[in-house]
Amino acid sequence: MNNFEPEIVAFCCHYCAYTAADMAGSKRIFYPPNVKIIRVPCTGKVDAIHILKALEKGADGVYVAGCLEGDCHFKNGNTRAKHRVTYVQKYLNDLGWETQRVAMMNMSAGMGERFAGTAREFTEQIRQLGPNPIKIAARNPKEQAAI
Amino acid sequence: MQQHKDMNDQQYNGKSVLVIGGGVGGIRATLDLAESGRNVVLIDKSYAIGGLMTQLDRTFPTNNCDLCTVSPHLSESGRQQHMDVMPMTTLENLTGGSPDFTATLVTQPRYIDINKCTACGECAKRYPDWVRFTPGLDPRAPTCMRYPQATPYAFSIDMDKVTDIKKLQNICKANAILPDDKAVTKKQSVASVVLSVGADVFDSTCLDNYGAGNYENVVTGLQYERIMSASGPFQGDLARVSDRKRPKKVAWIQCAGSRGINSKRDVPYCSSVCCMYALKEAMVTKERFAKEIETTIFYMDMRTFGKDYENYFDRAQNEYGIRMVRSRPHSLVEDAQTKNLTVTYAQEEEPQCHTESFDMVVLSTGFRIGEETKDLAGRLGIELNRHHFAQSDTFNPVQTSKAGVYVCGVFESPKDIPETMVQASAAASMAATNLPAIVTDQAEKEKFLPERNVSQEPEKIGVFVCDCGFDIGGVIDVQKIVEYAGTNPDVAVAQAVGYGCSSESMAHIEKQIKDHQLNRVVIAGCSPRTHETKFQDLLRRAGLNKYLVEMVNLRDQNTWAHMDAPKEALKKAIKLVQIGISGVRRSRPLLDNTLPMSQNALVIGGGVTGMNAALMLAKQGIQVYLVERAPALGGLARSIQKTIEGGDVGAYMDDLIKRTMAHENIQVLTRSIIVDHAGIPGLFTTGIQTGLRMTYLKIEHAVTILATGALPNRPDEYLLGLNENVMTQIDLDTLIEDDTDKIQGMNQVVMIQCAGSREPGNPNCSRICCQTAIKNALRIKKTNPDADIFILYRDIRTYGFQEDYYREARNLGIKFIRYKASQKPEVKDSAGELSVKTHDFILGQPIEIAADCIALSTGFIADDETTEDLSMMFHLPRTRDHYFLEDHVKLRPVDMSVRGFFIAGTAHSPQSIRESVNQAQAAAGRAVTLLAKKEINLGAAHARVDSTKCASCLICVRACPFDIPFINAEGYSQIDPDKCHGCGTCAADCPAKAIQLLSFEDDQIMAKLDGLFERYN
Amino acid sequence: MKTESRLEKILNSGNLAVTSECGPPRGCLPEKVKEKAEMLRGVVDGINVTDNQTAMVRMSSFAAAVIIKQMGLDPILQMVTRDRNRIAMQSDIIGAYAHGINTMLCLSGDHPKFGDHPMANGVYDLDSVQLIQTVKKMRDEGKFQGNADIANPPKMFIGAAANPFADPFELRVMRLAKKIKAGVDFIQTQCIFNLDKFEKWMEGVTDRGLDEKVHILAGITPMKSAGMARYMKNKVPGMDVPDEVIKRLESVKKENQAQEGINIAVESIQRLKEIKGIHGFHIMAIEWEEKVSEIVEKAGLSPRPEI
Amino acid sequence: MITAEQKPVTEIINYISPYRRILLVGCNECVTVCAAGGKKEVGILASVLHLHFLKQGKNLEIDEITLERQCDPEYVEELAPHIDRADAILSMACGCGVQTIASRYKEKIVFPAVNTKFMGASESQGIWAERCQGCGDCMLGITGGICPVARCSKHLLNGPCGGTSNGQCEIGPETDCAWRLIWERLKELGMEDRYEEIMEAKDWRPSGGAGPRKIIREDLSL
Repeated sequence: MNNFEPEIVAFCCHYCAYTAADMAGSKRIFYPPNVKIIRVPCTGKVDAIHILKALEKGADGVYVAGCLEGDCHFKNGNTRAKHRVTYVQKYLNDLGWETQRVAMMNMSAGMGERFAGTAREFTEQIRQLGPNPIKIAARNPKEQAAI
Repeated sequence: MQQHKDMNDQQYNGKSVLVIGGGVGGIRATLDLAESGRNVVLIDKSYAIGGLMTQLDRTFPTNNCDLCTVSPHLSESGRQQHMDVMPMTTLENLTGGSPDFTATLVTQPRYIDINKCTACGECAKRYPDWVRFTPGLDPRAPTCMRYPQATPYAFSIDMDKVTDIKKLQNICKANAILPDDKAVTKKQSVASVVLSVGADVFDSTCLDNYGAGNYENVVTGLQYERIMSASGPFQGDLARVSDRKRPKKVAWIQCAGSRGINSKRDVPYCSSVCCMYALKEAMVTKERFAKEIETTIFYMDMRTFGKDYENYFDRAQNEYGIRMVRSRPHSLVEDAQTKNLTVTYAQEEEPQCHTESFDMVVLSTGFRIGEETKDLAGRLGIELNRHHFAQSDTFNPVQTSKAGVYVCGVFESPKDIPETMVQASAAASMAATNLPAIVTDQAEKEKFLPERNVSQEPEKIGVFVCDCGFDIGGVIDVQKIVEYAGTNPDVAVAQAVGYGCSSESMAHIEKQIKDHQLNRVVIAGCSPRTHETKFQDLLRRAGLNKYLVEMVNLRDQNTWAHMDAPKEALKKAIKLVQIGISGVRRSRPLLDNTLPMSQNALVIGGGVTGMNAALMLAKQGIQVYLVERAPALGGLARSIQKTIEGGDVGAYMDDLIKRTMAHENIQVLTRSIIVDHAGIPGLFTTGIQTGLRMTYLKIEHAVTILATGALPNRPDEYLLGLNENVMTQIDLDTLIEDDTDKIQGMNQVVMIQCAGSREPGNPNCSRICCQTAIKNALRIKKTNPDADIFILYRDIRTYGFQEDYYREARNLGIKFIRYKASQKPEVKDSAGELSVKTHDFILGQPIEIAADCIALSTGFIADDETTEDLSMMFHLPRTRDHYFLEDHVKLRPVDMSVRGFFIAGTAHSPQSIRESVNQAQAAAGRAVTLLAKKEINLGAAHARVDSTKCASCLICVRACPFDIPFINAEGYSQIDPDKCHGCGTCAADCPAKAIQLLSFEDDQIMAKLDGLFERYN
Repeated sequence: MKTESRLEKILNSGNLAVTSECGPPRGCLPEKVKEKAEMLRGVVDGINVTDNQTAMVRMSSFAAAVIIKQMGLDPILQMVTRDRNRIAMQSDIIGAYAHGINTMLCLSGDHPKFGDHPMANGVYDLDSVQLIQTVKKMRDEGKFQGNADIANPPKMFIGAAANPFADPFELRVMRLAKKIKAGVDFIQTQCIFNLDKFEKWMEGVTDRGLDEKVHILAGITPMKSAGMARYMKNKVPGMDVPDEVIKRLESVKKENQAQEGINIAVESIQRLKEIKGIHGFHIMAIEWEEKVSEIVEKAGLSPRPEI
Repeated sequence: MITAEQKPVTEIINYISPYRRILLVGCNECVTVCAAGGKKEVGILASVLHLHFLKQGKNLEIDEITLERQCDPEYVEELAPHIDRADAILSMACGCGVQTIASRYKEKIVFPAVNTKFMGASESQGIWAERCQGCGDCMLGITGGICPVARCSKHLLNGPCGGTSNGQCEIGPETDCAWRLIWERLKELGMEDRYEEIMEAKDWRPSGGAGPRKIIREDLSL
């Protein structure tokens, strides 16, 4: 599985993480292009189903990025999101998947560096884990036959 | 309507309000005016607006960079059409009179075409010294200043420095460089002028006794801000200039260049802000760098007189352990090796001098009026006071000596950001009275085609890809993206559009939509955060619902961030575009639900503040209900005779009351109380019981101004109420007016400051007591020059120009004796003979003063009952000491957290009549900006409940951070769109999936995922 | 005399009664029962036979009681409502009485959670109070709980437990009153280590004159070690072991702790003898039956009166 | 309300792995309110199952349907059009729902996806606690509104037993002693004396002792 380029979805809240991503850009702080952002008003909007569907559709990793803890523009959306991420990790664990494929991140609007940093680290982490097992299965018809 | 509009046009075609100075004050005034439907021209001599605040690291009392809160969202169409921001522009002259001035404006050449410049920053990167650029802010800047190109990152070419303009032109892919740019002169017809030019922070080098300028580790407060600022010289690391090492001991020296007698280098007035900013810098130093850093502040009087500032001061001392030394060091000496600084100082408690060494010394320098400003004043023909600040009316601080010309901010008198904000809104409000609002809603409707109903049409998508010059096109091949987009069957048009946000491209896209009857649009360019509204307007103009556009962030989140990897950037771009296309398929037309807004206002409180607010609103055609619980208007000011400047309060009040009663738009309801309240911002209904019979009446109003005032404090101490010769300053004030003989009979008068203030129960400073005491002392001296007057004080807080009167009092031999809170004076009454015992620090022993009269400076105490009742009725927050708590203490000082509520006067915090008038005007002005919208836009991104799916499980009711959902009479969850904040938490939590957050519905998010992963699905 | 119970006779004679207990084995050897019971011969007036105590499966108290009865001793049949419904319990009562077992103790029993079958379902068809009622009804009215007549009803001397130390404390006297109301004849209390608290409880009891209506046997347990004391304090529900007791045991060498425990027991008995309403002692020397005689000796409770 | 919680996903997987087309049925009543088997949970479970089987390279087909109420035949009827294409039915309703489906679609195997727990009340968001055992002979009127049958771990009608410590049940400090609560309530109501009234042995017939229970309302039955 060399030259594997992870496909990563980042659900970013409008007020902090998404803005931080813009910041990173305007300050020309480079980070891996693997990360694709989907904008939400608040991470409180991101539910387990969104994260699961991303994996189901083929994401190698998914993370939710919201405001710093205690700084949520909507009071506590980011803590709600954190709990949902843990909830999904529990499922992944039961299914024997690596729980590190999903994560919760926090950053303020100003933290372009932090956005780039987390994007870099998470991408590296997923690179280590290898591709979404669903994709591997799809590639090896043999395994399919086995079932 | 039509006719009304014409009338408007005749009244003043293209007439504007001219705002001079683009600092926070100028920006606030500009926004208020534009929002209230006035055309406004904002000029600033600098090439970037933002002013002084943009150079501060963090600002008190919130200790963070709140610039994002105030930074103008100039792209919002509603405002944009009323606003013309002209950087690098100065006023040459102003002819004519109010409201028909003609201003001659000169704009210096920028050598950059603002409409083409994309602020890519290439020029500044390649030829830094040719290009002027100050983001000015800390790294939050770009997020803070969400400026579209109307006020760009503000690049400009310094032509004198440029050696080869060709080079510049070559690297500018937008070819925005204009080598032959010329200064432009423009005549502008102006109804009124707002001066917000601020002041200079003066050049401290004249303070040779502090070695300012020679000693490397002696810096001014502002320099210290820059050193701490992340965008500063040391990237936000606190370090000494001499050796880049982090200081272990930092000292602040207050009043550097202020409150001085040395006319060569000092100014006599108090700069009002230095005490607070020194405290702030010391706190931030410990907060952000190291608790261990020793911070010491040398001061004369600690002047924390603002709202809750005394608490701030206490926190600084008790929580942060900042050391306070009451002394004014006369000099500093630098150690040649260590570059450390030795401070020599004496304290009044004990005779001997101390010397102490510091790593770094900060001079708390204040404000000066610069020469440019003096010239400007000359050109405008307005008078300056003896300190060269704008002379303004006693009872109307924003009114200059010239009708139609208003002043705000530091140019009026030294003040901090909150007060500048208040005054800016006040000045804007006054300026607006000379210029009826443009009735725009009609114009708007004419501008937009009726929305096309696309519900039956199959998706017909247009994809427009910006190259944004080098910024996108230079990294990835836009054409490839266009081709890819075209492969989507339902994409009817896919084109590259250069600079999508340029006027030509916008026009082109609009035409494409119409010609091809597109019903969905994808704009692949920069961030929706900055440009979405712009393109939403474009869709409206093209007859499409504005929610049918999806923006793909190809620049900020792709080409800028992946310049190093163009190949991958292209791959990512294609995916992002696909996400956009898949997403836009699912987007539905949404209605910003709106309600007609009432045009009435409710003003609670009939004192100085309430009446001024009422009149400001009434003048602008608003129907005002002025509610006063007392039998007559007037309030506390009724019992005051004179201001410290000598203004006749009585006469002023008579006139004010007369005008209020007489105004056709004001309905005065005395003997009235508020009994119930309901509704939403813009459409409140409030129940009032009024008159002797307590008749109930219900009024409808869009806004509410709280002007309920505070109470004169009457603490139970110093024999007040037990001996007739112990009185409050208010009693004394009347006595001075009415009983000259008694005053002349007085040999010794003692005044005790902070009686009932700055102590438990009423912890904050009452702000007005020092000036009141000095005012009355001076008046006694007038009628009875031989009287000996003693003022016992803790800190004398004669901020701003009041310092003059303090000096005058000292010159007249009025004795000021300091006491400590721990060692308060004692008042004795031995057989009617009054005397005061206190400790004299200079003599170092207790003294006893016989007194014919003891005046207690009792100041204010919050009207707890009233604020409690109203805060419960209106759901408004209060401070710990029971004043109303504004939405943002610094940037929205007269706005309450509940939209439609505004606060002014002593219900906000203790303040003088003059200051109350300011807040009244400000509150009225802010109220008008809301009223001008004529309708209540409730937006579209709110949660909607499908009652057929709802299981009434209460999960949304419990999960909502704002307690909006409730189970209605039918037994289903109901979420009022007008209250919903649109976070979507309920939608995520709903176990029945009965709630969707409009414009972020689940199927839209899923569709975007599909777009990204099509390969696998 | 309501019954043939030796215990009843002793109590009515005004003597201080002494009972002890032996836990049936977790196996089938009758000798195990016999060994323990033998040690108590002539030492006590009745031997409680515990019923799957701490919810651990053991030889049924009914069977063990029969063995003891056959040794010519006086078993007190303990019965918990945890494991059997009212039908099973009543049939056991009849069966036991048929074997001459005439004294029993009605308990609700420790929750299965504590035993070796935590997955077992607790029956709790009746609670201890209702069991008392049932037994009384069988004896005095000759009727089953379901009201059918009994031919030759069993005449059981009815006992119950009381725990003065469980809370709410204020309920503890009332609860005793309730059991008396239900028809209990004698009470064996939880092991007493906190004598002050116990005395407080007894005050409540005597204030209401309850001591006139029921015979109270004070529960005594000798501690084998400081470790055991700590365990009882922390692990055993409703047990109140003051720190002084633990300290006192810790204060002596390991090898002497057992003796110290016995001393404490004896001293407690001495002190409790003085309390109005105490009609005897129930000495629970858990798996330490050999020490009972020593305690009884030292406490001056022997020899046991002949009746 | 009837409370339930989802079965371990591995158990569910074992049930359905032999099948290819699953009809996953949620219920919009109790199990929605206790966040165990509403439309949302149906979606999440479906996605989780997809994750698992796709990983095996097996593309499981799952039809997601959430009925208004699975314990009413009329609602269950709504499954008819979808039933044929399903190899097995996975129900996220309580036992009542599962059985209603089973009795209607005899030819199809039905698996429960949740464990039905108890009749409970929600203490706060996300916390539900047992309050009733449906004993069929409610005595709350004399126990101060706190049920000893459901809330005393020994169902003692004349509690508390000797195991109470610090007001908690002997089975563990996380469980309140029901009789402590009853006593406190009685005191608040000034009915302390009530406590000493003995509650007679309970007649368990209404609680199922007399076999499966039924309620028949002649006036309503057609």
